Formats: sequence, C-alpha cells, structure tokens
Amino acid sequence: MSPDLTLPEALPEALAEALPEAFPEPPALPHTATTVRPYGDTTDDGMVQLSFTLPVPHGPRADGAALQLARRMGVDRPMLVHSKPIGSAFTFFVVYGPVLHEVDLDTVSVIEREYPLLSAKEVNTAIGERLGRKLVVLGACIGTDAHTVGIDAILNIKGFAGEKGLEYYRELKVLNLGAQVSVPDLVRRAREEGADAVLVSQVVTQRDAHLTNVKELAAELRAEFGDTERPLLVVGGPRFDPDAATELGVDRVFGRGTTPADVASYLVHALVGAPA
Amino acid sequence: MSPDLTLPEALPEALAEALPEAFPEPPALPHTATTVRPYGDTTDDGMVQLSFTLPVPHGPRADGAALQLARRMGVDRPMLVHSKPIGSAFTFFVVYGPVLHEVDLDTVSVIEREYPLLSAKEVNTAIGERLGRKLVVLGACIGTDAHTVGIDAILNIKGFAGEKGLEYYRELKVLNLGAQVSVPDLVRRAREEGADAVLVSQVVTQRDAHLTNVKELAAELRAEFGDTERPLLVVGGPRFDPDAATELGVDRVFGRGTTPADVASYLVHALVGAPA
Amino acid sequence: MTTAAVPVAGSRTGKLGLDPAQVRRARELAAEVGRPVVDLARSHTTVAVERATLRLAGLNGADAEGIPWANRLVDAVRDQVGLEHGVCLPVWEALRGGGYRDLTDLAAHAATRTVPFRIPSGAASVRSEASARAAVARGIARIDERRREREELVARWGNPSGPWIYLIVATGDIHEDIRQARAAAQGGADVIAVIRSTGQSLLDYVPDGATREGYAGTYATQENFRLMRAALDETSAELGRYVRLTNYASGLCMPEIAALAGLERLDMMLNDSMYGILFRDINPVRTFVDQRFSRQLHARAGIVINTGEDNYLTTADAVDAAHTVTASQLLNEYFAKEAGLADGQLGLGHAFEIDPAVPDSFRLELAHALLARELFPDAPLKWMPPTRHMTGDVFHGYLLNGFFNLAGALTEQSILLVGMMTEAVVTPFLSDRDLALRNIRYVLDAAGGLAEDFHPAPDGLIARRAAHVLGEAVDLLGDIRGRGLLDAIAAGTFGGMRRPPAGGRGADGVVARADGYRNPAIDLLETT
Amino acid sequence: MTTAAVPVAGSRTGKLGLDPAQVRRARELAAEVGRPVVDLARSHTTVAVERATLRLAGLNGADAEGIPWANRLVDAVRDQVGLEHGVCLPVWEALRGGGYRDLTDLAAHAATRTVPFRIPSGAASVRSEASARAAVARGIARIDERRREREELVARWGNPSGPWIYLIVATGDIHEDIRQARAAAQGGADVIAVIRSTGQSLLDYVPDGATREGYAGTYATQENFRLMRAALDETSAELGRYVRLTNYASGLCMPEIAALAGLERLDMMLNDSMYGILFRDINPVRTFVDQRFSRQLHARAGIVINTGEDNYLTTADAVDAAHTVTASQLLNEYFAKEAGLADGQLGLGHAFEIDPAVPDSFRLELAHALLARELFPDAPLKWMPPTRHMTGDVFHGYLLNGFFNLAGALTEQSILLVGMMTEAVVTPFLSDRDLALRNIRYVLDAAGGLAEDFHPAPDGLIARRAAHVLGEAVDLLGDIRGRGLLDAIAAGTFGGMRRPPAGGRGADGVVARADGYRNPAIDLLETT
Ligand code: B12
Ligand code: B12
Ligand SMILES: Cc1ncc(COP(=O)(O)O)c(C=O)c1O
Ligand SMILES: Cc1ncc(COP(=O)(O)O)c(C=O)c1O
Repeated sequence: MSPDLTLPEALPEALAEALPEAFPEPPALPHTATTVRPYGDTTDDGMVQLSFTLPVPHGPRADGAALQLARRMGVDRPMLVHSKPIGSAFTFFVVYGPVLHEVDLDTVSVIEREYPLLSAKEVNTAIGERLGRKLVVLGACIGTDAHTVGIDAILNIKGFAGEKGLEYYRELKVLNLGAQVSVPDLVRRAREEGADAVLVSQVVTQRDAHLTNVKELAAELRAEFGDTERPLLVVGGPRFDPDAATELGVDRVFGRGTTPADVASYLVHALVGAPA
Repeated sequence: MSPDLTLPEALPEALAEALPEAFPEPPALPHTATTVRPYGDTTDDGMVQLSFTLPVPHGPRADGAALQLARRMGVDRPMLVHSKPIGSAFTFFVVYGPVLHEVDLDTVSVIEREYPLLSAKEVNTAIGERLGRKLVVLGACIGTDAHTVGIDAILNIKGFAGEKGLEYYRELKVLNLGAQVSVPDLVRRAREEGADAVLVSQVVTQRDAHLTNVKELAAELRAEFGDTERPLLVVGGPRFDPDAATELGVDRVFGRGTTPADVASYLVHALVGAPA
Repeated sequence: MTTAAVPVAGSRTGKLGLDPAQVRRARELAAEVGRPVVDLARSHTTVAVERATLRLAGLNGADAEGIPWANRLVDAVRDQVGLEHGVCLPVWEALRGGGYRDLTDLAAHAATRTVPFRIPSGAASVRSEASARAAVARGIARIDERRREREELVARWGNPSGPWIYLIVATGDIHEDIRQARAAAQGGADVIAVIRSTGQSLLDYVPDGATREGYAGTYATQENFRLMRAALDETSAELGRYVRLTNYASGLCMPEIAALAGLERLDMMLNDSMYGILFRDINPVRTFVDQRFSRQLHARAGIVINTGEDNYLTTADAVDAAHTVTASQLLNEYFAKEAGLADGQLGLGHAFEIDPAVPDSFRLELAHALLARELFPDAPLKWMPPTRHMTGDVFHGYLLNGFFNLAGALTEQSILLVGMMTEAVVTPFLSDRDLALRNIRYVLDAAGGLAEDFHPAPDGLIARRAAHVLGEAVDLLGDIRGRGLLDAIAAGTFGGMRRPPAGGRGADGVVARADGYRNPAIDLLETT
Repeated sequence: MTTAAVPVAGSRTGKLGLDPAQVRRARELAAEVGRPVVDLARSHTTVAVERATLRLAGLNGADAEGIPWANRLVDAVRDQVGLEHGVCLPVWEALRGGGYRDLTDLAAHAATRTVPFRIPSGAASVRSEASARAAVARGIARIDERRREREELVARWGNPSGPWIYLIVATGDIHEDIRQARAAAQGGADVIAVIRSTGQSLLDYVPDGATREGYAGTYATQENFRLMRAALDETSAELGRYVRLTNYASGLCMPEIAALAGLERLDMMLNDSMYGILFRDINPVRTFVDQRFSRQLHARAGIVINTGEDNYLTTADAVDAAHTVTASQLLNEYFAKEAGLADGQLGLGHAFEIDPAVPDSFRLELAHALLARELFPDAPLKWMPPTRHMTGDVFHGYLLNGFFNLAGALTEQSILLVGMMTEAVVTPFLSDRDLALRNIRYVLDAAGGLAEDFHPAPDGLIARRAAHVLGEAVDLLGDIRGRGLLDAIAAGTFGGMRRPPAGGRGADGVVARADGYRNPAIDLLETT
C-alpha cells in the first residue's frame, strides 16, 4: 500500500468537510422558524409521495403526463417509481419527489379548541347555574345517510373513547332522531322541541352529499327561525374540513376523533358562556 | 301506503334526471381530448393521494399545516385522512383530494423510442455493413456505486427479461469494468480502448449522487476528447428522468425496465445510421 | 346446477374437532326459532310481493313521473278492494272484462282510478287465476331460461379456479360503473357487485331506466341490471371466464328486485333475513314476508344469496358478538332452505372485524372463520374484509386486507370480498380496486396450499375459541326460542339494534292474507 | 452473557423432520472446508489487523489530512522493516528507545519518516512484547468493561420480549441519523443499524470524527459510534428498554472497526466471512485473515455478529441458490466458533427474496426459513426482508413486508430486519420506518402464538423443499471440499460472483507471518 493511501474519488473532500466540525450542532432549523417543508430523510428535503390514476393508456405518453402533473403540483424532479396499466384505458402511478412549496406555520389556520375542556360536572354546573334549565340538544343523520355510529358516539350514554356521551350529562336533554332524517322533519322537530342546538352527522361524502345536505339544512333553519333565533348548528363527520364552518353556514364543524366532552364543552361555551 | 308514494328527499329529481336518458352514451371525454385530470372514481374528478411528514409536533397545528401544503400543491378541499406522530417532533399525514391541475397531453414530452427496435441480427448486419468493424462499448458503474446488476443486465450475455445482453451481439465489442470505477479511470480506458460508446449505470441517488457523478463524467469526457470526437455517452438507472439528457450533458438516458435490444438499437441509430 | 362450482369445504373439515351433538342442537334450535316466523310469512303478503308478481307477469316500465306501473296498479287495487286476496284475482278479472290492451294499459287506466276492481268468485275466480297463472308462468319460464343460459355460459367459459374474488363498484353512475367493472374483471375479479345508492332501500318502488345519479352507489333498476350484465358478458367472452354480477335484494322492494335479478340473469344477490330490520329500520314482518318470496325466486333462478351477518360487527364488537353471527347464520340457513335454496346457494356472510389492537386478533379471526367453514361445509361462505377498523392509514389498511385475504385462504372461504385500502375514506377508486386485486392475487398464489400446513393446536387458542363461540350461539338460540325471534330483535340481540315488531318503515305495506288469497307465482315456485 | 437473551428456537424444533445424520454430515463438511482457510488466517497478518492492534493499545485520532495515526504508523513500519513480525515488536522497541511521549507522538514522527524502526531480538524482543502486551491489554480491558456495562444496562432496562426488531438509518449525516434513530426507537425498534456510506468499505482507513457527508449511509467512525450509542443510551433510559446499536465490521478495515465497536459498546456487527470478497471485490485472503481477528474481538466484546448470506439472493435466484445460503451459514458458523464466538452470538443471515410471482412463494420462504431455524436452533438468526423484488409499487411492498414479518413469526426468527416499502426507491424516509414498525407490530401481535398452529404437512411441500435444500447444500460442501473454498469462490459459487484468490482490493495489505510474528492482541484474545 502506498504511504499516502489510495482513496476512492470524492471522499477526501467529504471527510475534510466533516472533520473540522468535531461535534457539530444539530441541523439548523429551516430558514425561518415558522416555515417548514416536508421531511423525507433530511431537514427541508421536501420529499412527498403521491399516487393517482390518469385516463391514458399505459406507456411513455402516460408516464410523461404523470411527470407533468407532479411538476404542476410543485414537485421538483419527480421520480416516477411505478406505472401500471389498469384495464386498457387507465394508468396508475406512484411518484416521489421534493415539493418546492413551503408551509408558513404563522398563516396556518388552526382550529384549536378556543374554549376550555370541561368535565361533565363543570358542564352541568355551568348550565344549571347560568341557564337555569336543561339545554335541549337534537341530533340526527340527515339526508339518506344512515351512518349513526358517529352521532351515537357523541350522544348515547355509551359514548366514545372511554368518555360517556351527552345523554349522561344531567343538564342536557338529548333527542337522537337517528338515521335518514329529512331536512324538513328535522327543522320541524327543532321547533317542536325548542332545541338549543342541532347536532348533525354526515358520513357519506361521495358527490359532496355532506356539503349539499348541510348547506340545505343551514338555509332551512335560517328560513324557519331567522338568523338570531335559530338553534346553534353543529355538524360532524370524519371527512369534514374543520375549517369550513363559515362556508357551510354552520356554527362549528367537528371532525375525526371528536369526543363527547369536546362537544359538551363547546355547547357551554357557545350557549351558556364561560364558567365562573 | 299513500297512493302517490312517500319518497325520501332528493331522490325524485335525481331519478327524473336519469330517466330521459334511457341508454345514454358513455361519459364524455374531458373538455378537450388532449387535456386530462386524474381519475378517482369518475371522469375528471381529479382525485389524488398524497403522503408526507412535517417537522411539526402532532396536533391541530400540524394538521392545519398539512392541509395548507396540500392546497399549495393544488388540491382543492383536501381531506386529511390520517395524521400520526412520529417521535415527538414529526407528524406523518395521508391526504386525499381533487387536484385542480390538468395535464395537457399535447405538451407532454414523451421519450418514445425515436428509432426502430432491431433484432440482434439486424444490429450485427447494420454494423458489419456500414461500420466495417466492431463497435466498441465500454460499461461501468461510476463513483462509489457498486450496483452492477443493472449494467450487467444490459451488457452480460445473460441479459434481461429474456433478452440476451450486448455481449451476445457478434459485432459489438463489450468491456464491462464493473463497480466503483472512478471517472478518471473510465476516461483513460475510453481512450485506450477507442470506445465508440460509454455506458454508465448509476443506482444510488441519495443526495443526487447520480447527477453529480454523471455531470462530472460528461465534463471530463468533453475535456479529454473535445465535443465532436468524444464517444457517445449513455447513462442508465432506475431513478433517472429519461428527459434529463440535455441537462446532464449526455446523449441518452435509459430508465427502469430498459432492455438490451433498446440499447443496441439506439447505438446503431446514433452511431451507424438507420439500416438499409 | 351452476352454483355447485362455488368452492366449498366439502369433506375437508374437522380441524376444530367440533362436538357433533352440539352442532345438531344448534340446527334444531334454529329451526324451532324460525318456524313461527315462516308461518307469519305464509299468512301475510306485502305490496312488494304483489308488485313482484305483476312484474313476473310482464308489467314493466313507469309513468312519466317515474313511478312504476307495478306500483300504480297495486296501489289502485289496494285502494279499492284491498290486497288480502292478492293482486292477481282482481287484476286478471279486470283484464278479462275490460278491453285493456295489456297489463300496462290496465295500470295506466288504474292510475287514473277509472278501473273498477273486484274480487271474483266461483268460476270467474278460477278463470282469472288461470289467466294470471299463465302470465306469471311466462315470467318464471324466462327466469328458467336465463338460468340455463348461465349454465351454458359457465360451461363454455368456465369457473374461477380458486375462491371467487368479489369486488364492489359504487360510483352512482351506471356508465362509470361499467368502465370500472370491466377494468376490475380484466384485473382478475370473478364477481362484480354494484352497490346501491344510499337512499334506495327505503324507496317503496324500483326506479326505472338507466341511472347516473346515485350517492355512493347506483340505483338497482332493471335497465341497469341489463346494461351491466351485457357489459360483463362481453368482458367474460373477452377473458374466457364467466364474470358474475351481484346486486341487493334487500330493502322495501326485496321481492321485486329478486324477480328482476332472475329476469336479467344476475348471479348472486345480497339477501338477508334481518338486515333491513336492523340496519334500515324496516318493519320486521314486512321483511320476513318479503324475504321468503325473494328467496323462493332466488332458488328458482339459481342465484347464490349472500347474507349480511358481517354488518353486525360494524356496530357490535367482533369478539363479544361473534356468536350472534353464528346464530344468525343458522337462522339464515333455516329460512333459506325452507324457501327452497340448496346448500350450494347459501353464501352465508361473516367478516374480519376484530380490532387489530386485540392481542392474537388474527388467530381469533381464524377461529371464527374456521367455525363458519366447519358448521356449513357445503355452503359457499362469503368472507367480508375489515371495514370498521380501517383508518386513513391506507398503508396499514392494505396490510390488514392482506391478512384478511390470508385468513380467507387458510380457512378456505368460498367468496372473498376484496377489501379496499381507502375503506375509511371514500367509496373505492379505480386504482384501489386494482391494488386490492393485486393484493389478493399475491396472497392466494404465495400461500398456495398453506391451508394444508395449518392445524390449530388441539385445545389451543383457536379450537377453544371456536367451541366457545358455538356454545354461546347455542345458548343464544335457546334463549330466543323461549321469547321468540321478533322479541329478541326488539331487545337488540343482533348488531345492538332494537327494532320492535310493529315499528319500522313499510309496515303499512303488510297485509294479512284472506282465506281466498291467491298468488300463482308462489304456487308455481312451490310446486314446479 | 447478555446475548443469551436473543430469542432462539432452543428445543422448539423438529417440525421438518430433518435427517440428523445429514445435519451432522453438513457440519463435518463445513469444518473440512473451513480448516485450511483458518490455517491461512493463522499464518498471515494484514495492515488492518496491525492497525487494529495499535488502536487497542490506544492509538486514536488522525493527522491534519484526516489520515489516522494508526495508518501512518503501520505504513512507516511496513516501509522500513515490513510487517512479517507484526507491528508491535518494532513499535514498542522504538517507543522504549526513543523518548516519544506516547504512541501518537511516535506515529507523528514516524509519518515524517524520522523514526528508525527495527525488529528487536532476544531480551529486547521479550521486553518490547511485554510492553505492547500491557498496552493492548488496557484496550481489551476496556472492551471487557463495556461488555459488563452492557450487561448491567440490559439487566436494568430489560430485553425486548419477542424477536428483536431491527431498523436501518442511512441519511449520511450522523445528526439526522440520531434524530431518526431516536424516533425509530420510540416507535418500537429494538436494534438500530447505521448503514455506511457507499464508499467506506473500500477505504483502507477508518475516518475520524463526527461526519455529515455520507452517500446513502454514514461513515463508521469512532466518534459517530460514540455519539449514536450515547443518544441511544439516553433513549433507552427514557423508554426503559435497552436499544441496541449495530454497524459494519466489513470492508478493508474490518478488524479496526471491530475494535472500535468493542470500545464504544456497539451491540451487534455485520460481519461475514465472504461478503467483502463477493460484493466489494476485496482480496479473499485479506478478508479471511481480517475476519478471524475481527471475530475474536467480537467474541470478547459480547457482540452478536450478523452474517451476509441474504446478499447472495440479491444477485442469484432465491430458489436456485437457496442451498448456497445454507452452505455459507455452515461455513460462517464454523469460522465463528473457531474464532471463539458462542452459539448465542451467531446472527446467521438469510432472507425473504423469492420472486413473489413464483407459485407457493410464501410456503417456499417458510421452508427455507424453517430449515435455517432447525439447523441452528441456538443461533439468533437474522431474517432479512425482501429487497430485490420490491418495486415502486409501495403498497404491494408494504404487503410483501407484512408477509415477510409473518414468515419471521411463524418460523421464530430471532432478529427481524424490518423492510421498507420504499426499498426500490430511496433509502428509508423517517415515515417509512415508522410505517414499517407499525407493520411488524401488527403482524407480531395479531399472529401471536400462531407458530403453534403451523405444522408443515409431513412430506408436504415445505418438508420436501427443506430436505432438498439441505441435500443440495451437503452436495455443494462436498464439492467445495474437493476443490478448496478459494477455488469455489473463484468459480462463482456464491452470489454468482467470481473472485480469484489473488485478485481484489487490499491484496497488497496481506503479509505472510514470519516465525517471529508477535501479536499480543491475538494472544490475549486466545488465552484470556
Ligand atoms: C359502520 C359502517 C356502516 C354501517 C353503518 C351502521 C350504522 N348504524 O351506522 C353499515 C354496514 C350499515 C354501512 C352501510 C353503508 N355504508 Co358504511 N361504513 C361504515 C364504516 C365501516 C364505519 C363508520 C363508523 O361507524 N365509524 C366510527 C364512528 C365513531 O366514526 P365517525 O362516523 O367518523 O364519527 C366520529 C367523528 O367523525 C365525529 N362525528 C361524526 N358525526 C358527528 C356529528 C356531530 C354532531 C359531532 C359533533 C361529531 C360527529 O365524532 C365521532 C366520534 O369521534 C365506514 C368505513 C370506515 N372505516 O370509516 C363505512 C363508510 C362510511 N360507508 C360508506 C358507504 C358508502 C356505505 C353505504 C352507502 C354503501 C352502500 N351503498 O350500500 C351503505 C349504506 C348506508 C347509508 N344509507 O348511509 C362509505 C362512505 C364513502 C364516502 N365517503 O362517501 C364508507 C367510508 C366506506 C367506503 N369507503 O365505501 N356502513
Ligand atoms: C441488489 C441490490 C444491492 C446489491 C448489489 C449487488 C450488485 N452486484 O449489484 C448489494 C446487496 C450489494 C447492495 C448494496 C447496497 N445497496 Co443496494 N440495492 C439492491 C436492490 C435490492 C436491487 C437493485 C437491482 O439489482 N435491480 C435490478 C436491476 C436489473 O435494475 P436496475 O438497476 O434498475 O437496472 C435496469 C434499468 O435501470 C436500466 N439500467 C441500469 N443501469 C443502466 C445503465 C445503462 C447504460 C443502461 C442503458 C441501462 C441501465 O437497465 C436495467 C435493466 O432494465 C435495490 C432495491 C431495489 N429493489 O431496487 C437496492 C438499492 C439500489 N441499494 C441501495 C443502497 C443504498 C445500497 C447500499 C449503498 C447500502 C449501504 N449503505 O450499505 C449498499 C452499498 C452498495 C454501493 N456501494 O453502491 C439503495 C439506493 C438508494 C438510492 N436511491 O439512493 C436501494 C434503492 C435500496 C434502498 N432503498 O435503500 N445493493
Ligand atoms: C344483506 C344486505 N342488504 C343490503 C345491504 C346494503 O344496503 P342497502 O340496502 O341500503 O343498499 C347490505 C350491506 O352490506 C347487506 O349486507
Ligand atoms: C456482511 C455485510 N457487510 C457489509 C455490508 C454493507 O456494505 P458496505 O461494507 O459497503 O458498507 C453488508 C450489506 O448488507 C453486509 O451484509
């Protein structure tokens, strides 16, 4: 072996770079503390994974189309790692690559709970003391949606994730109308029962059924009660964007993993005011 | 039952719409024949699937950030369907949603084979008749890359996907230098052997090793031979963008699933000219 | 019969060492529980049964508002003379008398309330019944013909070699469904199920014509059946493999849809004795009456039914409620056989729904699946993939579906409904279906004959669990025998849903049969 | 010893009914094939062995150019007096004579070629050897200490309960590696392997200091070892579970890295008798000499080695070449035991690499995996996930990895290297690793004691396949015994790679030992 060692290409520089920094600091944060990019295996590498189908027969043209789409989505140097024909008219793709976009954490709209999480006791006390009567809650799945498990999880005593449902709260009067309730029926019942809040679940989202149904309900409630007199309108379901309340014309949207206490606390906050 | 039937909400209109069209045509193509959008379960619904990690602790803020990123990528109404902490500093997401971008098939750059696919016999005949000597092909994995299976698949007799490799072609003289060949060594051997074509494989892509190595080789070959005298430079590997030849300074880029015949036919096309 | 080709366990049972006396006891109890319900079915009719009878006699189509003529006619008859005697006597009596061109013409007039209906008696009654019988017999002959056609096509193109791979399409648009069904068949699906729009089961009529406007499913209509069957015949020919078609004989129009399925050569039908009661809040008596007639039609048509026990596990816990699945399978078996279905037509349902966080969940699934296999060795069991514990983690979902497929292979299930990784997200994308097919293909091919190497340790977790579940099912059936099935349903025994006998939709469509009730369709189905 | 806690099969074998005479024959042949190679190792030294010895004696660090002092010193000695007598005699002779502050000081002078080296004889030789021995003994004592430390920590924090879950980090930057390793441990990993940069195995020196510039892996340096071990100790304390650390004693610096691993309390090391030859074109003799010394160090340090048979199946077909894996495992076992490793330290490698398109591929995998399990019942086998047949279809890859995990559970493998769904795409993302952990957790928990229900049918596909592979391995070893291992390697027997004995890198670093060769490290390792 020669005294000055034979080194493979490109290594000495790499090492030289590494050497001075005997015990370097952990990697620097992205250039501003509030801007982040996706993390594949290195800070700020921007790596994302993407899959989709194009209605184009399998072949180089389809591959080129997939790469073009990825680039339009902001993926720099997309790697087309999988492309498979589906039948004769479609191709399915998997793409990896670094996305150029950043997320500005400061402008992220966060639906953090804007109210304190209360225990059942606190909820009961607040209603008892400040409302002086039971709060009436009317629940239903509207339209042709028959997925009651979500609304039941919120309303039924049995509850969800170890928490009892709203029926368990002494100061709440809960009426669960169940599945496939039509909008007119629900509005009528809200009137009859003098509901303080209407809680509606929508699970089927195909063709935006959930959005259509909820907007219709919001409009009918307004038409029936006027905007100031109407009951609070709360919608929930796994595929709602929690940010969409205004767009839908409702007061609050709850998404995946909501617990009964989240909802009870919100009702107190919105209808009764903060506890003493 | 009442004579006029009680119909659930929203159905009669839907049905009414459906009725006139007793036997309608298959769905129309997207608005121009050359523009397509991703296909989830309906033409032009634009649905894509996306996953990535953000260096943000799990929680509503992280979820909001993920939705922001999806929107920046052009996903309208992104559905955040999964968000899971990884350690304490990261969150992993799965997002579905319709992407607003379209792909214009007319502007897709397609690296279709721009030359005819020849049989071994045709290749041999073309070289024999028009070059009058063997074509010299030099192959290697450069840099510290030791993944020889890909270049072996192209060069070794054993070949790939049932096709014999270039060694099998009577009129090709193939020299396979194997793994971890340094750029200077390869340039020297190209000179010594009078190579007509240099075939280089790069499989490791982390930190863009493949791009760096190939650009270095292209520059050195030009420096050594001048641009007109230099051997044809062909690179291959599973993660190359076949479209990147110009950017890399090489003559042709081969990607996933290349077969020996693809390469032999290209060599004839580029170095010998089309067969009679 | 064609259904014999569905892979069943036959003699390959006995891994669990079930107690034969216990198995016998379970069946006896199921019969005792079911018998009074059959009596109920035999002593009532429903608007849907009567409409189905008219459809067999050739009454198709709908008026300009989309209301089917069958509804128009039955409603008119009911208004005037009630349905206690069945729709046939008054209808053919009117037809014989009135100079109407045909049934449709009669229905159109009836809709304007200009037809005077009456219940004939004596010779008139005999003649009306004979005409009705002749008309209905043509419909049944047509069903027989479609069945023979299926047998020929299967003989020509052959059956799948392994378990039948069953896939759902659910776009809401029959034409997108067809595109997707074709792609699925090309990708390896053996059975295509067209899911129905969310609202259809509560419609008290069958929509008419081709439809493109369903939510999360496509309306079941005769024309949609026809279009899809034709498309699949084309694809079957292309592939040299008979691709089966399934839909739902369920909801308020169960018997009518069963009739249409027979007429349009559908091959399997979702048809459960209790699903509508539990999950659609349909009146229990209505359901049991409709069910019996629809099953008689399925029996005739050579259609394999699929029962819906899997659904219980979407609302009840799959471990706690495992025995309710077994008990319900035994009941479904009893009702099915009473209606004339053969073992080879009993696609009893069960599912892979144990919370994956439960330790040994996969072994417990194997125990449940093997119990069903060994209790019903000759039935083409239908094995349903995980749904409830699927999440937005589509990668994990893909894995879970792979283990579902493996459990299916190890316990030799007959019909594998293939799970979609997007179960918790959206109705399946085209690509989900293709990936799912690749998943099951890998599992079936890679596992090959692995069932041969799978031998639950005697007295191990699997054998103990299976014996325990069977014991619980026997206890439950014993309890139900005491109180009656309707009462048990009211108490929330199945799927945790409480449904009182008098409640539920469609109750007003139930009619107690009079002594002079006549239904030539039932007669023909029971006697020819 | 701590390694005893690696789960092994112990007495739970015998599912395959292997012929004991055949098994005995296989081991005898392996010994006959290996013996001449051990003789070769005992009669040569290499620059790397000598450098490792100096490192044990405390020679750390590098000069301003990054060239380690160990290299500087060995090269200088070799230039002047050759290495036939080992580096110790001339070095300690010079140290004793020359007024150098310490080894480093001597190395610095030697680098400027100002130190006159000579081979001492007689009493001088005895004295030099004794000083060298004392210095080296301190290094070995340090290794012993680190081993005891590991035993204490494991006793305090405990071992994983099931198989050890083994995960790779490979960012090239030790600090990113640390972030990712911590997240992986928090997610459930029991063993973290830091993959090395593409180029390192061909470096004839060990880089110095913390590094952030590797390609597809991070340089193995003493400082990187220290940083990662410290980080994992912190995480272990946090989790109350001892998280192990692995690296590669492989390539041109195999023995030095083994020494550093012992000194920095690494827990397992990739160390194979032939990997460097086959996959890095390193000279065969160099490899065998380096290997023996590195294994003696591992034995002392209580480190579990992992052999590299899985790699054969990345270039050769996993079915055709299955017996080459078995033969190589038997050879690795022989070499390892000869070097002093206990059964509990033999992490023999094998892999799930059969083309998933092969019918019954999963059953064949089970046959191969069970064969290894039953041939080496007391070894902590290391089961490697699919790589070659992974594609860009990451969904399918995730499923395949699940079946790999299941095969591991069913055949009770000890160390499960967890596959990444992006195997065909990139070195793992943080999220790939987390998903992979979720995959294996599901499989292990859901399958639970399923191995209890897995009984390959006697004379079924699995048993026949295992017997066949063992038979082929015996034949192969018989053939190799005839021609010699070096010749067999030259002929491309393993992984299809042809490597002649005189070829390959690092050949010039091999030196035949003279009669007076002294290496106190080897003496100490063999005698204390
Ligand atoms: C159980 C189930 C059923 C059961 C429903 C039983 C019942 N009584 O609810 C049965 C088997 C009957 C069923 C049938 C159908 N289903 Co379904 N079903 C599911 C399944 C497996 C689980 C849903 C569930 O129970 N989740 C558990 C609950 C607790 O979660 P959740 O609903 O998200 O509720 C939580 C939050 O969202 C929130 N929340 C929900 N609602 C509300 C309301 C308020 C006010 C608040 C504050 C909070 C809140 O709080 C809850 C607790 O955290 C899902 C797939 C899946 N894994 O998600 C499909 C799924 C929902 N079903 C689907 C479909 C299409 C159907 C059918 C329409 C199919 C068909 N055409 O036949 C039928 C018909 C049903 C109908 N008419 O609506 C689709 C919907 C697709 C879409 N996005 O549009 C899904 C996603 C499956 C799929 N991928 O195809 N289904
Ligand atoms: C086999 C293999 C190995 C073998 C290589 C044996 C050998 N002699 O080649 C061994 C086990 C030694 C190995 C080691 C390592 N590997 Co490796 N290995 C693979 C594996 C499993 C398969 C690659 C392969 O053989 N593909 C089959 C061939 C036929 O396909 P191909 O290369 O794409 O070639 C085709 C085309 O691309 C094209 N083509 C390729 N080259 C050329 C050239 C020309 C001129 C033309 C025309 C066409 C052409 O034609 C071929 C036929 O169609 C991949 C994972 C995977 N499944 O892809 C990882 C992979 C390539 N390895 C990887 C890594 C990181 C390593 C290591 C560096 C890990 C480490 N740090 O220890 C080591 C070190 C190797 C080194 N110094 O380079 C990474 C690379 C990550 C990245 N993208 O940067 C991968 C992707 C795995 C991973 N996800 O981590 N590896
Ligand atoms: C037996 C049965 N019928 C019907 C359905 C579907 O519901 P619907 O009747 O609302 O279409 C299911 C759902 O899986 C079922 O199992
Ligand atoms: C035994 C052994 N050594 C080393 C390596 C890694 O290669 P390198 O030595 O290039 O880091 C492997 C790869 O899997 C291996 O199995």
